[in-house]
Amino acid sequence: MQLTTLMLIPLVGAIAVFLLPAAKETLAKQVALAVSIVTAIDAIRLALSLDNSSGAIQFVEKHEWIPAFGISWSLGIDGIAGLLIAMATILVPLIIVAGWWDAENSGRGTVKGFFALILALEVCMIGVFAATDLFLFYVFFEVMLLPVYFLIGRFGGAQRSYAAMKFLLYSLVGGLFMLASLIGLYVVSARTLGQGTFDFVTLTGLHMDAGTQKTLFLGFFFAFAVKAPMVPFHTWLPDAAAEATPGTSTLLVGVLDKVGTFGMIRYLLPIFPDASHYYAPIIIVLACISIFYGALLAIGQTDMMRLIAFSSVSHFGFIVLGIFVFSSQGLAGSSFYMINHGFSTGALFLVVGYLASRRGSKKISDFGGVSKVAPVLAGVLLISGLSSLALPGMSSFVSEFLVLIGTFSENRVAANIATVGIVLAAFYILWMYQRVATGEPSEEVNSTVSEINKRELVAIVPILAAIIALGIFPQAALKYINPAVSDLQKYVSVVDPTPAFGALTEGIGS
Amino acid sequence: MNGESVVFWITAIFAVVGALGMVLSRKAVHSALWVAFAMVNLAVLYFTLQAPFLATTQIVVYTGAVMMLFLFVLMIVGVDSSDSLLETLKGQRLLATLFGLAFGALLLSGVASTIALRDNGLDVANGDYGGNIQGIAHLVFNRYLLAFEVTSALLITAVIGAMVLAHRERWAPRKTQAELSRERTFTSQVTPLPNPGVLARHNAVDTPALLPDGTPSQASLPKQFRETSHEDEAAKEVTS
Amino acid sequence: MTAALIGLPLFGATVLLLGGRRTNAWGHYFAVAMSASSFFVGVATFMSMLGRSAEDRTIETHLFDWIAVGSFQVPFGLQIDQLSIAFVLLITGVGTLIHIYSIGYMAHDENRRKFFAYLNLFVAAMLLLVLANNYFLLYVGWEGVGLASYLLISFWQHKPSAAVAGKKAFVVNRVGDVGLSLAVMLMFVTFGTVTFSGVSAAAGNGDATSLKLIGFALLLAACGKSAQFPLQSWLLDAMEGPTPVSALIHAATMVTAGVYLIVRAHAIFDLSETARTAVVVIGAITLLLGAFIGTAKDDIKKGLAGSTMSQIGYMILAAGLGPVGYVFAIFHLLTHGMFKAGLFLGAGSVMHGVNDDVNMRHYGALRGAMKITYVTFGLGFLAIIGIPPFAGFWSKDEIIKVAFEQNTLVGLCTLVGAGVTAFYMTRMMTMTFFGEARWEKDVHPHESPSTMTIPMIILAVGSAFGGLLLLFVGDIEAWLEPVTGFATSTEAGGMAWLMPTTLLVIAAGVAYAWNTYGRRPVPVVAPAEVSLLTRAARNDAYGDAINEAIFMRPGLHLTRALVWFDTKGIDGFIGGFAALIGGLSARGRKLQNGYARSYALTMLGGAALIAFVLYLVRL
Amino acid sequence: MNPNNYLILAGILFTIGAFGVVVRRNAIIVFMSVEMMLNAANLAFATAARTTGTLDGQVAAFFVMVVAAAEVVVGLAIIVTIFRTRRSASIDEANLLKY
Repeated sequence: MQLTTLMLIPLVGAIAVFLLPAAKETLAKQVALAVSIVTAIDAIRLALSLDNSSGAIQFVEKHEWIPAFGISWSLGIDGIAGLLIAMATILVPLIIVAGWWDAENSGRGTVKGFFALILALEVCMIGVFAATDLFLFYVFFEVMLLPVYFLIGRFGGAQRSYAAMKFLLYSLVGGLFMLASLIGLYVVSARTLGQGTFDFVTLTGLHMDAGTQKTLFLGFFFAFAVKAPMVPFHTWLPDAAAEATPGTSTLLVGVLDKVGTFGMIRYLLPIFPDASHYYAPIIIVLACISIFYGALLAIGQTDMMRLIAFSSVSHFGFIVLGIFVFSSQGLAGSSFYMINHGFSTGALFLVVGYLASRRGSKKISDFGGVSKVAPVLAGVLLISGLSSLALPGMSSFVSEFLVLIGTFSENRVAANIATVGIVLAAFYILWMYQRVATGEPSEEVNSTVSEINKRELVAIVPILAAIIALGIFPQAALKYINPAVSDLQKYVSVVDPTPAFGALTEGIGS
Repeated sequence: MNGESVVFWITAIFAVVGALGMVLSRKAVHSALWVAFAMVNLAVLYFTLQAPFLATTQIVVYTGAVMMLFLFVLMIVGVDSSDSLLETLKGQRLLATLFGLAFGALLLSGVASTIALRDNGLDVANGDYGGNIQGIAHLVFNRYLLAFEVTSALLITAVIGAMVLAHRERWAPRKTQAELSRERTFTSQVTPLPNPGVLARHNAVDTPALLPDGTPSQASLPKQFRETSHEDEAAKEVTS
Repeated sequence: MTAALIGLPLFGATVLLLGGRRTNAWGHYFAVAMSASSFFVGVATFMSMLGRSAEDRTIETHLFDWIAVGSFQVPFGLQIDQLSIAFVLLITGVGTLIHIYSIGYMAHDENRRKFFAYLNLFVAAMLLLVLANNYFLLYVGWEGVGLASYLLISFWQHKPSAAVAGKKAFVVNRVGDVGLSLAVMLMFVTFGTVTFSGVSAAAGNGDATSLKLIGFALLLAACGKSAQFPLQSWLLDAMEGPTPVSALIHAATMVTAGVYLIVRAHAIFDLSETARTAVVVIGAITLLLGAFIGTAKDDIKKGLAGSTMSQIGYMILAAGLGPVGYVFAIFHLLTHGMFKAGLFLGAGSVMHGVNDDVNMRHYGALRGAMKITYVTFGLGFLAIIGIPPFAGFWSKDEIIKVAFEQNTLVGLCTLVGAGVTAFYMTRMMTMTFFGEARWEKDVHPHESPSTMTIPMIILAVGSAFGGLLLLFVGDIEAWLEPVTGFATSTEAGGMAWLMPTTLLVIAAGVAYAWNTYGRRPVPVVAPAEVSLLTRAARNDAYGDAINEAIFMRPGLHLTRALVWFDTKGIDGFIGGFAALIGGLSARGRKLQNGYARSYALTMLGGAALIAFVLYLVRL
Repeated sequence: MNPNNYLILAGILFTIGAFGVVVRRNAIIVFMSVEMMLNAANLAFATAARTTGTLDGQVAAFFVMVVAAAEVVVGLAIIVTIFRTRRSASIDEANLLKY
């Protein structure tokens, strides 16, 4: 019941906040913050109490929901899901603090509505990572769209309805394909096992012929690729991220999009091992294209939010690449990358949000010389940026390199291509920093951009601390990921290649 | 060629002629008569199909009741512009012909291409309970009892529905004769309105009376037919 | 012990950066203290190392398991051996001196605290680079120094040129980092380990192709960090940073990391002739290119930067010569660290005295006004051009000798380089300290404060006697031998003609420069009518122009095209699809014309269609 | 006598009825066409009864008649109502059911 309880906390919180009188805005914020903090603590407690010697799904609970179709309310987490939940729940209180005035500033909608939606989104985020029933996963996958739709469409910027609609349509189309595959999977399971099921663990043992696998795989993959987002299904992301409030963008890119890559790692590999192998070369090519395309597009952006969104497209390329090379480093790197990317992109979105809220613009050209008027703010921007470009010492470096090295041992060409991507990352981040923070501040920047305040600092410092701490002690997270990864490798029947000319007798290397 | 065949071919041709007549007649009244004709022929066919009850009902209900109802309504509604055979929707008639022919052809080829149906005849079935009517009664009051009972609800509903629809609510108290005469006196027309059809070519209710100078008088028409009927005349001229 | 070396400056940086304005008052002293204590720890380590036999001098420290995924096991481990300690002493020693120098140099900068924090950060990162016991941890230091270099080059962020230069340095370095990444990946795939000891032990098992590829990748990394051809362009721009930064990072320490890397990975290069040849070629090209650029620069710092490139070219070349050269590469690295730092500090002192003017054409006859600077700079000058018995003579002469032994062509390159070095350094010396005064009226040249001169004096002493000390007292060849291996030249006595020839070439260079710049007045404005060669040298041999033409401009066009493609192509396709559906719907809506007969017609059509399908199916 | 002939006749009548529905504008004639289609169906039912030798087809036809009677009552009432407000029995006049 632990996971259900974890979901109930924000759910009750969301309802409570929603039922508050509209006038009590401060109370709504405080309640939301308190609830999210409690959730985060509980989630961290759960993640830490995971047994890291086993890759099995833990904290399993199962209640019948629609027995006629073998659908159940079944939850459970392994190391990867546990860490993702922890990451998501840590981000929520921080974005609540960072977006303390976002609802008022948007000038639309009620304050309590904003915070209730965030908490509702948190429920869905936990649910989507914790579900071990594919149908339940699908339900959360789709329900999750609604809070985001309203968060963007109601509290977003000038183009909000366009962005919200685009986001919704893309996701729904993707989800539709997944639903089709899901039903197909159910039918196949009914034919094979005699009784249809959506249970993840049962489905992993399902023996499907290659043709069926390939077909069903595509439906799931399309949904996840839209969600993740991979080129060419990415165009909704820049719009959505640029129009949403920074907090929403953080959750959207930092957590929601992870559902795509999480879905690949959790469902595609174990359920469709043959198809995964079959499609891996194509997906690797797509991932490499994403890495490059996202990075080049990021260089060409004039809007900071869009720039970050495109950088994320590039990063998601790395994550997908790591998943589909199937090596332990690649898989662990990708899993770890999901967490790090949540933090680093979150930090970037928040700090850019701080800048935008001061200057009233997200255009890079409207800035310049920020480091002179607000050195700490500029410093925070730089650290967030460095984390995004995977500077060693930051957690994203560890994950990025793990992906690269995992790729290299399986596919040298892809690794070489992806490695060049890190140069582009340095370029777009530092170029943005150069144009935003350096130089002489203009009149407008001088008058509008003030130093970062305490509240904003409180929201962003924990993220940066987590980035650096995980960069120095990545093993703290990797030890939970490793067992899950070795289980995954069993599903896809892959063994890491042994070094070509290792000096194993030396016993060196640990 | 046995007797049944003879009857069939004659009545079948008549029925088709009746149906075509219905579709092609300009006037609704003619159509109604054509329909009645076709239905009578169908009733004959029912006899040949060993369905005397249906045949009787056909004549009583359809040709008797339903078609009379049609005629009554026609009398209320009168002759109308919609009687015109001028097509107003673009492509409607062409497509209708096309689809109709296609549909008919497919239907007929479907029927024709089936192997000849076995003619079991109804002698046995009719004989089971001592006759066609008894047989039907047996079915209606046993197997189809529920459906039959539900029909009663349908009929009641239909009756009430028709009453509600046809009923006109009186919003103001009925005017007294004094009020009416006062009204008449204080408006321009003191004398009774002219009757329709006076001095005109025919005396239908929608034909305006001609005034002494030969112009048609709209005032002679019932309210429903004013103005529009004038255009109808023009439309008719165009059609013919 | 080893961890404290890194920890102290890192702690300093953390305190100063997090402490904020509160630490403004004492921050710079704190930073100096941290750097100095690190130096003392280094000295203590060195002493204890001296007390042990050559085989036992390596100390490995395993701090914790850093990354362990599958067979990829990377410890957070440090290793201090003879090679590392040499670097540690250079980094912390020169680093501390430059910290002290900066107290005076940056006295009037409002962000002095930040400057010292970055310097400390740099020292920590550089120490991590040389103390790591595996290539992956080395990578952390490698990029760490890149970050510090970025922060310090663009320290005066309000100057757009500085900001651009910092970014350029970082990005170009990243290109080199790609090489290091690939090298680490190749090592892991080939040998299954990335520790120094593991790779060295397994190198013998590797096949030629893998070794060659690893060698190339390492060379690419070295090219990035050490500003070697073709990644040299960032170093000249890096002179936008404050002069102490140029002295410490872009002359004495960070840029030599490439040499360290190659020497550290000698096990790979020993076994791959091809990779070594590539290293030599790159070294030779850069050595000549840097010297060539140095001849035409009027900016004193850029002149020195060209010289740095050239000198590192020497080191890389020496490292590429294999076991006979490693020791001399490191030897030259150490002496160069001293005299080049001294030269840069001298240049900084000169700039300090003439209102931060960097153009040598505005100097002249400064020897009277700035005596200490003159003398210390002069000692550095003598050291770099290779006049015996100053430091540069010993190290450079050895390299030239070894080069001639290996290959006459390479030897000739080094010899020509020595001559050109003599030329441009003499040019710099004369333009700055001799001739007639060419400075503006409002400039009043004066000597720098003692915080600046003392480090200069110490470094000048090092430039003068460092070579002697290292070679004869320290016996560097024997000291480094356990780490790098050392092969004495086969024909030791056969090169007796070489030293006099070298000296002759150097003298020729000095004489030509003196003839051109010492005896004739130097125009205040650089003459425009110059040969193509001079123009090329002034433009950094068109390195930037080439980068611009090959990468930047096509890259920007590509980016712009892609942005267009994304909005108009992909999004346009999706948007067009949506518009198409919308348009069709609008058309389709018209079918709902309200006429019941029309609907009936549709039904009839539908019925016909169904009948048709049924008909087909039945057939 | 081949029962197929009856079915063919029913088909012809049905098609004529459908054609009438589509091409005639007078609501009453449209109604008559509908009746014609119902009758065609009834004929088919009666034929089916004879070919199968059971009376169920006739019962079905009987129910059709009942329903048709009810339908006619309501339908004509509607026509009358529409006529009152629009002064026309043309079904083209009642074209509010559109985009």
